[in-house]
Amino acid sequence: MDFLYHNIHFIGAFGLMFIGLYMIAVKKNLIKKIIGLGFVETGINLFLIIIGYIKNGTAPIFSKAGLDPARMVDPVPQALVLTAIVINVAILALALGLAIRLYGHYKTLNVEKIRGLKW
Amino acid sequence: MVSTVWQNPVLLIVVPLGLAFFTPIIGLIRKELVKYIPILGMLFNLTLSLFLLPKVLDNPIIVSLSGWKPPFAINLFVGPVGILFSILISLVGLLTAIYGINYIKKGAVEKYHMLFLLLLTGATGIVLTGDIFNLFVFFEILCISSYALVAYNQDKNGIEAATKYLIQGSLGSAFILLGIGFLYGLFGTLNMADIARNITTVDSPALFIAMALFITGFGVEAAIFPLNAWLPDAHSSAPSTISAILSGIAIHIGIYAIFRVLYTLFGFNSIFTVLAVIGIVTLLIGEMSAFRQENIKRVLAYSSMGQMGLIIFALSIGTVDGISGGLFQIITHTLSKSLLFLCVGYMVYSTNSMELSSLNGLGKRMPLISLLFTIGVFSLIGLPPFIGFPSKLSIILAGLKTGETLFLILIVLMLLATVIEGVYFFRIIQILYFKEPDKEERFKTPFTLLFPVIILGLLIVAIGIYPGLLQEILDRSAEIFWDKLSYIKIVFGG
Amino acid sequence: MDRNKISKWLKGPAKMGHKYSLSAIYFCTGCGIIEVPPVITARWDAERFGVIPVASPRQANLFLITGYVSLKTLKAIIRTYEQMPDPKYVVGFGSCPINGGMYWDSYNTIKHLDKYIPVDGWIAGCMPRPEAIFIGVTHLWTLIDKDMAKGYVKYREKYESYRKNQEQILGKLEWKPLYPIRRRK
Amino acid sequence: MIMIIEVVKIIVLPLIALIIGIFLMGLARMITARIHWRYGPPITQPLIDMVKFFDQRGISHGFIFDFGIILSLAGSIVLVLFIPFCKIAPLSNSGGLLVILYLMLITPLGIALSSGASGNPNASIGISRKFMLALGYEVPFILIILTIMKSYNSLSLIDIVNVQQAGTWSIISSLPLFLTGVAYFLILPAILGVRPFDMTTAPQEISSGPKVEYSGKYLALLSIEHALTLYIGLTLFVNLFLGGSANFILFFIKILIVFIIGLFINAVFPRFRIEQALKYLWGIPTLLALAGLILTMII
Amino acid sequence: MTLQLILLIGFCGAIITYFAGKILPVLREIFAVAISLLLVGMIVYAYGRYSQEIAQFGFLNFKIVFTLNRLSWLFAIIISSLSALSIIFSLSYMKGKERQDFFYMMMLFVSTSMLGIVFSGTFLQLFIFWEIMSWSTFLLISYSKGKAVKAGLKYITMSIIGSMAMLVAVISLYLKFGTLEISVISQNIDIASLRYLSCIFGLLFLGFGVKAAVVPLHTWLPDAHSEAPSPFSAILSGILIKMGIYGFILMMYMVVGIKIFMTLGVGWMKFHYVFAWLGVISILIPSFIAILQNDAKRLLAWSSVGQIGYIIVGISMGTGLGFLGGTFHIFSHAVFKGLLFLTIASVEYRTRTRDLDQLGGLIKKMPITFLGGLIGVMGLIGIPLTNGFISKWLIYKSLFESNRMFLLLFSLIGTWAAILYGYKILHNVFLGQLPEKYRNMKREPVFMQIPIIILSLTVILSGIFPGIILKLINNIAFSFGLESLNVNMWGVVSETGTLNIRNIFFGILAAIALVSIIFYSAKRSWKVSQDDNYAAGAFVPVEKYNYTVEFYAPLYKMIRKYLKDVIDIFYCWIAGLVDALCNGIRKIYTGDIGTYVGYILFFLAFLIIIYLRG
Repeated sequence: MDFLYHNIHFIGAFGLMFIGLYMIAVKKNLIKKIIGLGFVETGINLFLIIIGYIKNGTAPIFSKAGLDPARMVDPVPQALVLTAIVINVAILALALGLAIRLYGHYKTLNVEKIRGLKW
Repeated sequence: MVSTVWQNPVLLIVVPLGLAFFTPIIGLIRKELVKYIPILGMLFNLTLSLFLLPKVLDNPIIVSLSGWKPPFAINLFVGPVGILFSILISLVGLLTAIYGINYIKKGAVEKYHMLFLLLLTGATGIVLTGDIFNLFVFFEILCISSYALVAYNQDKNGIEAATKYLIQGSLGSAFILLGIGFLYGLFGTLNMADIARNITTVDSPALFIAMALFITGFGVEAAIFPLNAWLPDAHSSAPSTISAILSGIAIHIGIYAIFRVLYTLFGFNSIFTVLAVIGIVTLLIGEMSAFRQENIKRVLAYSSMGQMGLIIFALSIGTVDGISGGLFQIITHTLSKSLLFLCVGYMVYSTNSMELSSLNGLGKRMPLISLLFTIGVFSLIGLPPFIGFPSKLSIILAGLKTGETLFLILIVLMLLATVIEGVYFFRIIQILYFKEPDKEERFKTPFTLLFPVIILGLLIVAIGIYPGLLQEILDRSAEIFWDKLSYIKIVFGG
Repeated sequence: MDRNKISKWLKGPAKMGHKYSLSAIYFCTGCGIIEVPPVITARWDAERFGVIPVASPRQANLFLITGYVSLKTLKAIIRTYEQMPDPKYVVGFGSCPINGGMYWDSYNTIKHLDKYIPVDGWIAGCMPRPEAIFIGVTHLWTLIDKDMAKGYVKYREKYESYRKNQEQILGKLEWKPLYPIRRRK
Repeated sequence: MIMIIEVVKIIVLPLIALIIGIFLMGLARMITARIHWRYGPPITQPLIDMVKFFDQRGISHGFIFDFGIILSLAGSIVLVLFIPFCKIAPLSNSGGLLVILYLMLITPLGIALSSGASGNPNASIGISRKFMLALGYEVPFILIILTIMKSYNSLSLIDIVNVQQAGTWSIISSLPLFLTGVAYFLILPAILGVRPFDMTTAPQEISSGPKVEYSGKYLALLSIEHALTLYIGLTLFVNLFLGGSANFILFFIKILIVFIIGLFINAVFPRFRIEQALKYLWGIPTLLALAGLILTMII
Repeated sequence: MTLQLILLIGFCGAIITYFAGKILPVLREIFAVAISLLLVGMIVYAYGRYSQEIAQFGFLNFKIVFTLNRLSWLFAIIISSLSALSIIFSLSYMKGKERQDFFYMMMLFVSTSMLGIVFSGTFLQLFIFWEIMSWSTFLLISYSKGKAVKAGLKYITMSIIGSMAMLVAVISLYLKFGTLEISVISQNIDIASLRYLSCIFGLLFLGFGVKAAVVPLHTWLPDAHSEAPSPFSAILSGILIKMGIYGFILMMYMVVGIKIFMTLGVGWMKFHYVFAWLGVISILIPSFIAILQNDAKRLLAWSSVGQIGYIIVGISMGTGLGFLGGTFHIFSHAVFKGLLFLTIASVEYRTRTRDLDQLGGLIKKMPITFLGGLIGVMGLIGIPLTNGFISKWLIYKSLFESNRMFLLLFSLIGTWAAILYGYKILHNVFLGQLPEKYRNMKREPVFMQIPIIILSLTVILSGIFPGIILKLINNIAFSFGLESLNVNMWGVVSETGTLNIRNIFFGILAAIALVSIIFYSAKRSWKVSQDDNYAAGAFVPVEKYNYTVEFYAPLYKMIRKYLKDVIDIFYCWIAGLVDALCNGIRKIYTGDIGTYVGYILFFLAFLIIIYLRG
C-alpha cells in the first residue's frame, strides 16, 4: 500500500500511456487511434512533470526572497512539457485534418478498410 | 571562436527558419517569388557549410546560445559530421528546390515551400545541436513537416500514407520524449555532453530503457526493420521532390540521431551487435521486398530501406573504419537515391504511371534522364566506377577487419542482399533500354529538372572515380563522431 | 608429252576397264526385275563377269531397262540415263521395252524406247532367262570391243531430236537440256 | 644419302600400301564369293574398276566437292607415312599416336565435306551415320590406344614396335593388352567400315550414302582411299598387337591372317542399324578396353 | 605511362565515339575503328617493354599499380586485335540497326575494361575492371531485346554472385597481407596457411569460374552467347570467358605459385584434381549437348563451354607442357571461335536466321564465309595444321605425362563430339541444297570478309608455325618457374614424343599435291548444278531436298534423355524459390496501421527483453 501511495502518480502516468498504446494498437477507428495518441502524450507529459516535482515545493523564483532553492520545483520539465504540448497540438491537429481527408476518400474511418497501400 | 557574424553556424538554422516564416508573407505579395526562397536559403547554407568545413575539421566549433556556458544552456556542436550532413542537406535541398521550380505547380505552393524549408531546418538543427531536448524539438519539426508534405498531393495514397506515417512517427516521438524524461530524471540535465560525462556514475535499468526508447523512437524515422512500415508508403506516395528529400535526408537524420545518442551518451556496448544484426535483417527484408515490386517508386522506397540497413550495419561495426564506411554510404545513398527519385519523378510525371511496365523503352524517349537513372542504379548496387563501389568496399573492409565470425556471416548475408538488389535493379535497366516502347515520341525535359539531376550524376561519377576527395573528411568525421571523450572535452573546453 | 598420245596409249586398258567392269543400274519398271536377283546372287553370280549392281546412276555404266516402260517411268529413265557418266550402255530387257510386248496396244506404254534414249542392245524374251542376260553381256563386250556401243555418242550428237521426242510425249521437262541446243532460226 | 633414302621411303611406302590395299580388296571379293558359294570376280577386279572409273567423265558439284576428295586421299596417304611398315615409318617421330588419332580425322572429314557439297540428302544421311559410327568406335579405340600408350609409356609407335620385337607380342604379353587386343579386333570392321558396319554406305537404303553423287575419277580416288584405309587399319593392329615385323613377308602374312579372320565375320553378318552398332560398340568392346586400361593403371 | 594512356584512350575513346555518333554516324564508325586499331598499335608497341607503373593517385587507401608482363601482353594483344576485328565486322553487321552509338561505345568499353584487367597490378583494380566489364557486357548482351533480356538477367545474376565472392576474397587477401599488390602478395605468399589459401581459391573459383563458365557455373553462357549481337558474341566467346582463365592463371601460377597450388585442397580432395575433373566434365557433357542444338550460335556457345574445359584441364596439370597447351588453347580458341561466330554472324546478316534447320547450300553464295567456317571448324576439331591441333596435342601430351589417363580419355572423346557438331554446323549452313529463297542472295559485304580472312589466316599460320606463340608462352612458363621446354618454330622437342609440324605440313602438302596431280590429270569433270542430282530418277524437289533437321537423329534418340542441363534446371528452381520467398516476405507490410504499431511495440519489448536477458 505504501508503494502505491508513493508511486501513484507514476502509475497514473504510465497507466495513461498504456491505455493510449492499447488504443492505438487495437482500436479500429482512426479517431480512436488519434485519441490514443493524445493519451500517450498526456501520460508522458504527466511523467515529465512528476520527475521535476517536489512535494510541497515552491515555484522556482529566485528574485523572491525566502524561498528555499532546495525545495524549488525543477522548472526545466515544465518548460519541456510546455513545448511538448505545443508539438502535441500540432500533431493532433494535423492528424485530425488528415483523418477528415481520409474519410473523404474512403468514406470510412475503419483502418482495416483503409489499406490501399500495402506490400 | 567565431570571427564574424556571417560565419556563425547558428545561421545555418536561423536563416532557413526565418525564411520559412517569411515564405507565406512573401507569398501574399507575389506568388511566383515563393519558389525561389528555398533556393536562396539552401544556397546560403551550402556556401556557409562549405566555408566552415575546413575549419571544423581541425577543431569543432561550439556555439553557446545566450552566452551561457554549455551545461546550462543550449549549445550547438558544429563538428565535421554535422557540417558534412549540413552540406548534404543543403546540397540536396538546393537541387530539389531547383527541381521543384517546375515540378511543384499545383496546390498551396507557398505552404509547400514553407514546409520544405522547415523540414530542412529541422534536419540541420538535429545534426548541429548538442542538447537532447533541442534535438527532439528539431526532430518534431522535421517529422511534422514531412507528414504534411507526404500528403501534399492530397490524393488518396498520399493522405493514407501520411496518416500512417503520422501515427507511427508520433508514437516514435512519444517514445523519444519518454526517453528524455528518463534521462532527465536520472541526470537532471539535458546537455548531451553533460549526460555523457556522468553516465558511468549511474547503473540503472532506466538507463537501458531510455536507450531502448531512443532506438525505437528514432528507429521509426530511421526505418529500422520492424519499424519501417511507413517508409514504402510515404516515399512512394509523396511528390517526388519530397521522396528525394525523405529518402536522401530524413531517414539519414534518423540514423544520425540514433548513433549520436548511442555513441555520445551510452558509449559502446553490446547493443551494437544487436543493431548490426538488425541492420542486416533490415537490408535483407528491404531488398527482398523490393524484388517483386511492380511500382517503381515503391521499388526505390524498399531499396532505401535496404540501404538504411546497410548503413546501420556499418555504423554498428563499432570501429572508425566502419563509421567512416557508414558515413560514406550515407553520402552514396543520399546522392544516388535523390538522383533516382528525381529521375523517377520526371518519368512518372511524363508517363502518368508508376508501373514498371510504363517505363518500357524510356531509354529512347528520354535518353539523358535514363542514363542518369542508370548511373544512380549502378552506384546503389555498388558497381565501379561509381560512388557506391568505394563506400560498399570500405564497409566490407571494415566488417572483415574485425575478424569476428558474426560479422563475416553478416557480410555474406549483405552480399546476398546485394545480389538481390542487383537483380531487380538490372531488371529495371533492361525495362528502360531493352523493351519496346509503346510510343515513339520523345519528351523534352526542362532545364530546371535536368540540372539537379546532372549535378548529382556528375558528383556520383566524380567521387566514384576519385574517392580520395572525401576520404580525409570522412575519416576525421568518423573519429570525432565516435570519440565520446573528445566530444565531452570539446564541449566543456580545454 | 602430248595428251592425245597418252590417251591413245591408255585406250587399251580403258576399254578393258569398261568391258570387264559393268556397274549396272537396273530400272525395275516391270516384271523383268524378277530375273535380276538370281543373276547377281549365288546361283548365277554375275560378279564373275564384272557385272555388279550399284545404287546410283552416277556410278553406273550399264543401264538395264527391265520391263515395260510407261509414260511415267520414261521420265525417270531419261533422267537416270542423263545422270550416268559418259561411256554408258543401255540394254533393253525383255520384249516390252522393245515394242511394248503384251502391252502393245496400251495407250500408256512406250513402244519404241529408242526414240527417247539410245539403246545399245536388246535381250528378247518374256522373260529372258539369266543365261540370256549373260549372252547379252558378252555381246555387249564385243560391241564395246568393236567400238559399236556408241549410244551415248549418238545421244550427244542427236540430242536435239531426242529432246524433241521426249518433250513431245512428256510435255515440257523440268530440267535443263543436258547438251546445249542450237536454236534454228 | 640418308635424305635420299628417306625420300625414297616416303615415295615407296604409299605405293606399297596401295598395292597391298588393292590386293586385299580383290582378295576380299574373291573370298567372300567363295564363302557365298559363288565363283567370284578375278582378283584384279578392283584394279579394273579403278581403271574404268578413271576413264569415265565424272560430274562435279563445285570446288569443295573436288577439294574434299583430294583432302581425304591426301590424309590417308599422310597417315600411311606415320604407321610403320616393316619398321619403315618416315614420319612417325613427329607426334606419335596422338597425331595418328588426329590424322585419322582428315579422311572422313574430307569425304564429308565433299559429299555434303553434293547437295544430296542421301549423302548427308550417310555422312551423319559415318560420324555417329566414328563416335561409336572411337570410344573403345581411344581406350585401346591409351592402354597401349600407358603400358609402353610412349607415344611413339615405332618404340612400341621395337619393344615388342625385343620381347613378345603385346597381345599375349599381359592380360590388359590381351583384352584390348580382343576389343580392337571386335571394332576393326567398324574402323574399316565393312559389312556389319556398312550402314554408312548402305546401297539399298540410302543409295550408297556419301558415294551417291560420285562418279568417274572421284570414285577411283575413293577406291584408292578405301584400299589405304584397309591397309591402315590392319597395319595399325599388327603393329600395336602382333609385334609388327622387320621382315616384309612376315608382316604381310600377319596382315593377311588378321584380314582373313575378319573377312569371315564380314561375309556372314548382315548389316547393323546405326543404333545397334552404337550399342554394340559401346558395349563389349568398350568394357573390354576399359578393363584393360584400368588393369594397366593398377599394374 | 603507356598502360594508363592505353586505358585512358580506350575509355575516353568509347565516350567520344558515342557523342561522335550523335553528330554524324560515319564519324562514329571511323572513331571506333581508329581507336580500336590504335589500341592494337599501342599494345604491339608495348611488346617487350615489361614494366610496372604506379599511378599518381590511389583509390581510398589502396595503391594503384599497372603492370605489363609477358602473360598480360599475350592476353592484351588477343583482346585488342579480336575486338578490333569485331568492330570492323560490325561496320557491316550493325548497319541499319538502332542504337549504334551505344553499341560501339560498349564494345570499346568492354574491350578496354578487359585490357584493364590484364594490366592490373593489384587485385583491387582487377576487381574494379572486372565489374566494369560485367555490367558493360550485360548491357551488350541485352542489346537485342526479346529473349536477350532474360539471358542478360541470367548473366548478370550469376556474375554478381561471382564478383561478390571475389570481393570477399580480395578484401580478405588485403587483410592478410596488408596490401593488394599482386607482386608483393606473391612474394609473401608463404605467410598464408594452406587452409586459408584453399578458402581463397574456393571464393575466387566462384568469381573467376562464372566468367570462365566452368561447368557448374556455365549456365548463363549458352543463353548469353546466342542472344548477344553476333560480333559481340565473338568477343564474349573469344576473350571474355578467357578473363576467368586469366584470373585462374594469375592465382595459380603467379600469386600462389604452382608448387603450393598442387598441395592445396581439402583433405585428399586436392584442388587441382577437382579443377581438372571439372574441366573434363566441361569438355564432355557440353560438347554432347552442343550436338543437340539447332541454333547455330547456341551450338557454338555450348562448344565454348567445352573448349574452356580443355584450357582448364591444361592449366590445372601444373606442368610446363600443360601450361603451354592450356595457354596456347586460349589463343587458338579465341581465334577460331571468334572466326566461327563472325562466320555465323555474316550468315545471319544475309539470311536473317541462324536456325540450322532452315539454312543450307550457302557455299555457293558466300564462299569466303564458308572457308572461314571450314577453317574455324577444323581448328575447333583440331585437324593438323590448325592451331587447335597444336594446343590439343600439347594438352593431351601433358595429361599423358602426368599419368591422367581418364582425363585424357574424356578429353579425346570430347574431340569426337566436336567433330559431330562441327560438321553439323558446316553442313547445315553451307553444304547441301541451297533453299529457293536464298537463290538471289548477295555476297557478304567486304567489311565482313576482312576479319574472316584475317582470322582464317591466323588459324592456319599459327597452326603451321606454332613456334612464334609457343616461344612467348614458354617464356611466360619459365618466368613462373615451370620447366622450360625445347620449343622451336615447328613444335616441341622432347624425349617422350616430339611434335614436329614440319613433317606433317610437308607431308600433307606433298600428298595434296600428288593427289591433285592425279585428280587434275584425269578426265576433266563436268560441272553440274545442284538441281542435277540423284533423286531416284525424279527431278530434285525444289524445297526440302535436304537433310538437316535432326541431323544425327539416331544418336539424339539415344543421348537426349541423359543430356538435360540439370544444373540450369537446379538454378532456375533456386531462383524460383527465392522469388517466391521474396514475394512472401513483403506480405509482412499488411497495410494495417494496427499491425505496424504492434511491430513498434514488439521491437521495444524485444530490446528490453534482450537487456533483461543480459
